[in-house]
Amino acid sequence: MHTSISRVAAVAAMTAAGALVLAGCAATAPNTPNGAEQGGGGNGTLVVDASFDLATADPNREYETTGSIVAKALYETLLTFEGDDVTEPVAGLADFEMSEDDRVLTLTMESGHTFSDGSEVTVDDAVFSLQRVQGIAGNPSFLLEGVTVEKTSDTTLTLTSETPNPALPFILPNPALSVVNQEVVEENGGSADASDAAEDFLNGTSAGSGPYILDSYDANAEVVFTANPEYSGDAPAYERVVLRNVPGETQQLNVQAGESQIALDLNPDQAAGLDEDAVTLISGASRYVIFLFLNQSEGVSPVTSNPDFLRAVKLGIDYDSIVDLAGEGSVRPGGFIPSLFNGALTADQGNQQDVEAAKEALAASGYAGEEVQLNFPNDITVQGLSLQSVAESVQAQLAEIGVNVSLAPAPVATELDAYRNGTEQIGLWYWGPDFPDPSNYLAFTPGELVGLRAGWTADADPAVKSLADAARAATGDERAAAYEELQVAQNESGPFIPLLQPAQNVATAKSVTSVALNPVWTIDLGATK
Amino acid sequence: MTELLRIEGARISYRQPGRGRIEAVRGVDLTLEGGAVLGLVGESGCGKSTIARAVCGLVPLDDGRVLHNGRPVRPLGLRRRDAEDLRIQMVFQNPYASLNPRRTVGSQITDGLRINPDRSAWTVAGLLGEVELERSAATRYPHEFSGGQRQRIAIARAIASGPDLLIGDEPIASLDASLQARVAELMRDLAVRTGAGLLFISHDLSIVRVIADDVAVMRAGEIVETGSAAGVWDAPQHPYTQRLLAAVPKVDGLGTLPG
Amino acid sequence: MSDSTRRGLAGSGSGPTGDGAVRIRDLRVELGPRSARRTVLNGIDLDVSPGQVTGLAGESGSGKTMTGMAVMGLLPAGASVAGSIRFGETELLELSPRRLNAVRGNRIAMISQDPTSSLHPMLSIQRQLTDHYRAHTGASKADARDRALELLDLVQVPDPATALRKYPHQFSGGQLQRIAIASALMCRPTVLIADEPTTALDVTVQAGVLRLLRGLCDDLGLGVLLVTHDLGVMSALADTIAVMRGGRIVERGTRHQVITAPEHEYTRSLIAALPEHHRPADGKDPS
Amino acid sequence: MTAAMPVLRRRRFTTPRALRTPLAIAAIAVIAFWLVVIVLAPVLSPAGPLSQAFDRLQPPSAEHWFGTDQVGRDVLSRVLHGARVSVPIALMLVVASMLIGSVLGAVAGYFGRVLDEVIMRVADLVFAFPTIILAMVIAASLGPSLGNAVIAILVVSWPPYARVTRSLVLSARQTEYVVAGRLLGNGPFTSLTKDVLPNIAAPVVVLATLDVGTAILLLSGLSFLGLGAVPPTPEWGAMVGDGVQQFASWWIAAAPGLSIMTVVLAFNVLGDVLRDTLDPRTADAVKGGTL
Amino acid sequence: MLLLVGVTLVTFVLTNLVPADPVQASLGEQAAANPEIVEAFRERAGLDQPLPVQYVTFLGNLVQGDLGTSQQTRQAVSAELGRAVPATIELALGAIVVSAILGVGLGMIAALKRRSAVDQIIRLVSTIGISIPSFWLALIVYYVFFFQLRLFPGSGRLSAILTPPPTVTGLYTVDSLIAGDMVAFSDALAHLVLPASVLALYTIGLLTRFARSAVLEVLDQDYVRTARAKGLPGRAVLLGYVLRGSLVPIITVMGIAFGSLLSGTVLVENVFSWNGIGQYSYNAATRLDLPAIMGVGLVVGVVYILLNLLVDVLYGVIDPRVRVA
Repeated sequence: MHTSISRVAAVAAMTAAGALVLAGCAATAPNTPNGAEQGGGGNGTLVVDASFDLATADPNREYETTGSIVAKALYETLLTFEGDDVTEPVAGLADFEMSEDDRVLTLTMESGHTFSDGSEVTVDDAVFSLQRVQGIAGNPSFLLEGVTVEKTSDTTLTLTSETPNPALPFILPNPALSVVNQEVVEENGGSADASDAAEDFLNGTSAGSGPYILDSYDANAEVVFTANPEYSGDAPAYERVVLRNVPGETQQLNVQAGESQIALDLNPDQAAGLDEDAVTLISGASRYVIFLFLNQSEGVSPVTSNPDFLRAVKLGIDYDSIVDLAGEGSVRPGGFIPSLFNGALTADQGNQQDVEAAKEALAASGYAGEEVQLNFPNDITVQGLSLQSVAESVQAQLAEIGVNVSLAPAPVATELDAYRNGTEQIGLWYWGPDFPDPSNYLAFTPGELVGLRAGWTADADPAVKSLADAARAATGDERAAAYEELQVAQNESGPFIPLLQPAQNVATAKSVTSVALNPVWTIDLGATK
Repeated sequence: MTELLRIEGARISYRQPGRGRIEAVRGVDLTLEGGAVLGLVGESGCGKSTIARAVCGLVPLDDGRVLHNGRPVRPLGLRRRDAEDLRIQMVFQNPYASLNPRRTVGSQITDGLRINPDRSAWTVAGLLGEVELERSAATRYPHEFSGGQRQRIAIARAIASGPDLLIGDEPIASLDASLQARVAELMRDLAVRTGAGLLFISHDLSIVRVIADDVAVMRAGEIVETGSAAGVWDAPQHPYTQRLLAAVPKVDGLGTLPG
Repeated sequence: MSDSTRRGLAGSGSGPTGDGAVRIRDLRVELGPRSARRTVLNGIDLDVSPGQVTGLAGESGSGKTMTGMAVMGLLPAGASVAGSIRFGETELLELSPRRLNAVRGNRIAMISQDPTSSLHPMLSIQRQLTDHYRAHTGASKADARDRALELLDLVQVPDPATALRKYPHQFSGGQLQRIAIASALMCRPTVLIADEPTTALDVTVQAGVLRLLRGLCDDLGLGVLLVTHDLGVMSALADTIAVMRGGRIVERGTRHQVITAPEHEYTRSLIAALPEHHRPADGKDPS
Repeated sequence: MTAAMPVLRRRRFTTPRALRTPLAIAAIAVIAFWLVVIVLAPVLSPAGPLSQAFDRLQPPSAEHWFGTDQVGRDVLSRVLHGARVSVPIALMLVVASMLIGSVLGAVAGYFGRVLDEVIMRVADLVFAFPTIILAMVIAASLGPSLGNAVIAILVVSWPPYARVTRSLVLSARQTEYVVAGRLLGNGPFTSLTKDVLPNIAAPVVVLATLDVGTAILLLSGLSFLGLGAVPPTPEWGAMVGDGVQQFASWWIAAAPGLSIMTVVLAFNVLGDVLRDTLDPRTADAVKGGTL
Repeated sequence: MLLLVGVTLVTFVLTNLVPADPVQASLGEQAAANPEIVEAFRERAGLDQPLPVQYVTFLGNLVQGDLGTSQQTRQAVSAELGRAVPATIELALGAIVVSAILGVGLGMIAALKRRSAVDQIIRLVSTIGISIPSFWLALIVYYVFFFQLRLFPGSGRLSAILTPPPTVTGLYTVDSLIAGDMVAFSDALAHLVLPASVLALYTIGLLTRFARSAVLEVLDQDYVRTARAKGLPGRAVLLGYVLRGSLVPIITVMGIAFGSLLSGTVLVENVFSWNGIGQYSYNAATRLDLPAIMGVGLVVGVVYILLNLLVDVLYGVIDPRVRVA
């Protein structure tokens, strides 16, 4: 039936597209869009649509969302997480044991894992891979900063930290710390220092022990995987996976039309528009926190660095309406730590809107209607949500209390510079955790990485500073409480205003029975059925 | 005594894209006295128009000289023309292209009057009368006139500036046959009456015969014969002149084939 | 077709039979948009007979060119035509476009004023000489080429074989007009409409073309409608002359009669406008 | 200037007649409509263009003719106010690039030589880039804002004017009336202003009319890509860009897209009508350089 | 050649005017804060050199066919362009072929029926064609023809379940034909229809208008009257004389139209996830990926030059006067 309709269509298309294409449409009709439907079961092809931010297929260099998906499919890590539970690391290529002082992590290789060329994964491969991450000074190398990797026997290696590092087991599952085949990588110019030249090779051929091997790689368009016959775990459900770069709005149409089986980057509105008879929707809070900050440096803005002004803004924002804007599944975090992690605050522990109080605070600040600039990147989306809508809402809400905000969007590449150099007056950004441990969020404290971007110098807020130090030093069960306390203090006096955790909406075709999502690597293609 | 116009050994070439240089004029000598009419005849492409343009300074010479009252004519670059050179004026072939379509006839004639050394020599109305047009023509635009009328306007504009050397570059070629002789005669009369010399360029021998005192016959960039108009007409010396004259059809009603 | 195809090149004219003649009777043509309709031809009667040159004189805008176009069926779009144009037994004004196409270029041919623009600048001479010949006669490429060579020879284009391979811009104006004439004669027409055929040419070249036309007329029995404003050309070539003004024929007669003893005032003014020495001597009719 | 507006050849036209065709009238009516909107947008709009007072993503209804957008703004109000952004800016852009381009072109054409070489090589360089790619690089480099988008478009849009003006000046310079003027003692400046420019102004103005549409398309295209108008400015291209995010809420993009189309269409038709009244040859020169 | 150097120089200067630092754009949050990583990155990207040295290095590499490495994807720019350019060429060729046939055809009809209703309609439609914002049309077309009607496939150049044919030309349609893979061929062709049509609409409008005026011009020529006077059948006059005579301006416009197609691809490829030069240049520009931008500039410059060359060659083929000279 489709055939005949398509033929009619082909004739209609002729008027639009000209006689030349006629032959093509008519000829194609039988296997157009529906062909993909058969890909669902058995050994077929799985088509996954994602918005790419792919930079490399070299696992030890990647540090992007898409890169993690790719690395996770091609390689294995020493430790891993079970399903989407990131509160407890489990054994991967190796089992682990942490010393009492949280300084020495001992890893014991599990046997039976083989690379795609058939050779066994050894402790040497593991040591080489971790040292390579450090040595080539790529994006992820900070993960192992201050860590010494040593082979201690034919089956064990140790990771020794300079300072207590309780987060290390949570860091190791990061796909950037994947184990690569030392022999193959070295044959192709690889090394564990700055002279490494294996990236080109790894962009064409995988050298890992993961469920898939790399078939083709185009960082701008698509990555194709085929099943790794040497994979030691359960064979993946799909013989071939195509991971395509498709914008969110098109993903929505594709997955409904059966052109793809999984759409990863739907925003809530797109998700809401899905036909639930045709697709399955999985939504939940994502690990990203979108936040606003007001620069505390007087040099950048005398207005935003005014504590009363800061308070006015905190009180003036309608947090609930922003979360509404972001749609079903998004969550309002109580502090900068997302709801999924230890130490997170609940929404009612965070700041609340109070328009009257806000106006009073604004009056107290001596604000006289000066224009303040709100910078944000406008060419990226966070889980399909564009920061522009959030910025527009914030602008309108602050206008209510009398703050004159002008929006200054820019492509992320341009804007990052200003953001990281701490020259933005008001910034609207998001933070994706490097590893699922609250210590990652110490960056948001005075004198630290993100704190400095808001002009929050080490001596700017001694109270918060000391709470941060306490949190860093806390161990065991004390940790959660320490981080909670830190966030409450930040909410009170700090420059950061956490706004929301956007929902992660993943739509799948009905033929897909199980999707292995995880906050660290987004999706495990090998475990998707 | 210096002649009004003396051309000595003029050589002029053009660069044509893809074909290199083409020598249009190869060593031409000509003289013209004040008040006289020199007819320059020849077939298309012989170089006669090039000479006209060279006399006005519109094309540079490769070699030789063009002297106007004994003074070399300056090639027209980006600068304003020298006062001396302003006394050389030209009437162009195409009456549809030689008048500015956006300006009234009167204002264009006034352009000429402005540079006339004798400010009171003419008025716009007077000139229009001289070229047999209504006074009211002054306020109208060129497109409202026929080809013959436009050519009269162009003549009036040239005369308005009080030239001592007037050049007609095929001024009658695009007019209907019945108008050609009249316009040519008008041009000659005005030039002679104002004491100017006239260099009249045409391929139409029969008309040149009527208005020119002397004739120069040109062929392939060279002058092959000069002489009085009557003399050349009645007793052409050069074979080319003979052929040229023989080719002119006779309006005798006898069916005589020319050539 | 029978008559003209049988007649060879060298064969002398078949005389002024009615078959190859064009008879125009009371031809009226109106042009222009409905709001500004104007009559350009107002009751023209004219005959073009084989072996004869019929001259049509007049100034620009008099309608002489329009008369030729009417015969060819090439009036501008939106023209309305009344009257009769008969070619032999055929009423041209009533022919379907397809059947008109079978006549023009085949039995009635045309050459126009400027050969540099009437020949397609991008097509070879061979193509332009032979395409209509092949369309009309169904001749093979080789036969058409032979015919073209024959005609180029007839109109005295040097080295016809090379000429066929060339393009218009490689010829002088006079040569091109000869080529245009050859193209017009390819299908052995009986009538040739020559619209200002020499106006764009230099006098020496003009003389040659005039001689050629006269020869074709005499040798092939071609009937020529000569449209020109040049009384010199008219006097040299035309057998009879009709003088047009404002869409009407104001005077007609033999060549000698019209030129030496014009009756209509307008004709007289035309002749009076000639340079003095150029006017006809008082009427001595040799015949 | 009275009824007649003569051009290079024998043709003439009177303005009223040329503009009396149904299409021309329609085009003028559309432009007039938008001009009224530009003036009266605040009065006509049911809501403020920035007001987020409504429920999000409502389809068109009696209350919201064109629906509401992703942050709950009335699309109709934004479209009406959008006219105040796109149309005036496009008009100014075209006038500016016409002035820059034709002055450069006239200088290059009339004075020739080194100036000509330099100006035209630069124009070639700009030509060699597809307009939007160059505009994109510029806008991305300077950071997105309407002002920078305007600069970017200016940079890429003057060369056509320079080319057309230059070629018109070149051929006008050869015309006999210009030469005659020089023979009558006109200096270069007089010649250019009195004889050359008045006679080439018409085609350049027609080109400009046709270019208004192109300018609107470019401007909205850049905004669509996020490199032009800054939110929450109600710019049409940016609004279409918002609509892209929600295919299901087709109305967000529908009205602004249609608005762009009607305005561009109206200016193109008007330009066509003006062009048709010119000599076809001049018209070719005009269109030959539009891109 | 001068043009190419000019293009690269302009791009180079332009992209270096940017206040932003490409290092920041390419490095992650934590990494960018680590001077060692930043230093390593700068060294890899050659950004540690002074600007003029960078440019000279670029030119030097260029001469050896090396366009450098993308800062964003760390792949050879030439390799990435090698994938993106054929994709766009395929799209643009499809569009230009469609628009050449339709545009010239409609233009001729309009010219022949000058001032008739048909003429008016064609002219209006062609004007609409150049007035519709392509990015908007692309949305509509994608939504309607792919999503609602399911007539044509959506994103990309080939259905994901199919394997691209072995690369010969990089054009999927051509390559699949070469490989004899008819399934891939028809699939690739079907993917081409929507984006190429959207892209073509503008050029159809453009070409129709030009073809109309070019044909009108030629219809007035003496040689057309002569051809008709020769009694040639209407079609022979039209194709042999009229079209031939109007080809030169039409070819010129096709050259220009191809350029405008490249512009159009930026907006259209975006919607159709067509990974061609348009997408690539958008990414390069917004991510300030200097080598990639330079690469795009070069490619575009080369295409421009080749196009001019091709147009010149075609002039020669069409017009013997040009050929001889």
